[in-house]
Amino acid sequence: MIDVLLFAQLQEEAGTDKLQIDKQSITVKEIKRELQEEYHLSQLKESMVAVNEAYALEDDLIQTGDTVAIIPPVSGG
Amino acid sequence: MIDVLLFAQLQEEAGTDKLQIDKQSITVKEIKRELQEEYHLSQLKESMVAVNEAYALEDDLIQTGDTVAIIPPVSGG
Amino acid sequence: MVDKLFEVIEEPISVEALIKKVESRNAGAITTFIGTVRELTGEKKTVYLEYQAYVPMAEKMLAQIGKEINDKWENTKVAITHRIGSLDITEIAVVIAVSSPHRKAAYQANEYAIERIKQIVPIWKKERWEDGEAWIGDQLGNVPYPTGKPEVKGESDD
Amino acid sequence: MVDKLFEVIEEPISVEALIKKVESRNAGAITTFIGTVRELTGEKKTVYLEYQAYVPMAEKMLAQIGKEINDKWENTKVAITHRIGSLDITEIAVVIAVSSPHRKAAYQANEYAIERIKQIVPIWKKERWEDGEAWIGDQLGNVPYPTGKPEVKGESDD
Repeated sequence: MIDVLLFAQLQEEAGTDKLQIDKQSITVKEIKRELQEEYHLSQLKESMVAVNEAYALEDDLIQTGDTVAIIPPVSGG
Repeated sequence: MIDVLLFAQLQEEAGTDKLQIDKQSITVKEIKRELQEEYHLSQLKESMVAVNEAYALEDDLIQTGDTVAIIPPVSGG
Repeated sequence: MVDKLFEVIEEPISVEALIKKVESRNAGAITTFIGTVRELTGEKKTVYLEYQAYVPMAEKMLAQIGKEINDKWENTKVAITHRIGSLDITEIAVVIAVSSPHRKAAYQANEYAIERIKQIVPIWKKERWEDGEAWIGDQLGNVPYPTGKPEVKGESDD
Repeated sequence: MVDKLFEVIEEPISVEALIKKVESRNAGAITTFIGTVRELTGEKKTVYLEYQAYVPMAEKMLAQIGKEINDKWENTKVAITHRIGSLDITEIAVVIAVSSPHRKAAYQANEYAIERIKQIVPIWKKERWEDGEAWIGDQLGNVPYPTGKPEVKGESDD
């Protein structure tokens, strides 16, 4: 099981701040596609993905037990 | 009578923070020469002169009643 | 209690407290940047802002920015606090404090920090106007950089 | 009592008070510069500093710097306080606060202010070391400019 945290716009679109994806492993690229197809989230193309609180690259592998966060363009400061 | 205020190094050299020059009028350039000759103050070449709290040019005329200040290189901040 | 140099909090930020965190006998200069909620952006009137963060990762990224600064500018000390939740006009959203033996580094490192915050720290702002609201993202479509040098853009909007 | 935006005082400076003076509904950024007494300059160990000012003229020159900034950067607000008398290591000698709608101007204007202070404001510093003391002047032999643009030098010593 992989926890996926959502923030800002994505959180409002999904109606929740956390999804669970029932996979043993999946790449960053694949998880983005899955979120787009299953939940019709916007902004996935321009979003970064963090795995266990560190930015990940498109081909990085996510494992069960990892915490994933979808990071749309930030606007702090 | 023209009051001349001294600060920092110049004040210590002269042993006072204020001199009086008994003139009706004198230029900035002349007052610097006078202070050098009479009081042997250092730093006069690199000092600015303020008349009534505003920087003056070498040829500006100082009149009796004016307050003059000798401003050696500043080091605030 | 050990002072946290990099934090995301819900309470008002004390500028004095941040200054204290970077004080040093070898500092000749301390710069602070205080980001406040501005009423007007172009013609649009903001009523209030709401900030949300991925808190544990945001604090890690702030600490990373601090480390980048220490590597780039010798003998600097850095503290950054970002506030989240609902903020009114003139309230403080972020404070960056940098101390350095020399003033040039204190200015440069401070400006570097705010540019980096706008690139890599997972914090989002929702603007609430009189006639609506929206989460704000980078309008240029840039994505934040996981590592590497920031692309310092020109005049931005806040 | 009306707050003085530009002053020379003998008491400790409150950074918070200066920030308050420049707050504005249209400010998105406030920068502060805090000049502190540093212990080491090269190999030399400072025990304390003493500042002297030609107070009325110094306050006029600080106000002039504020005006120059308002002319150069739109919608900025500026407050500057310089302390005089005897200051220990880490004590604050000067605080400059600048608010602006945009952060770039807040940084630039603030740095402009400290460069100008070092050129035109009649304030002098005496350094007291373990083995002596001296009034500090500009080692390059430059004289302050009564008007005109500052010559912004590179890294200076404080």
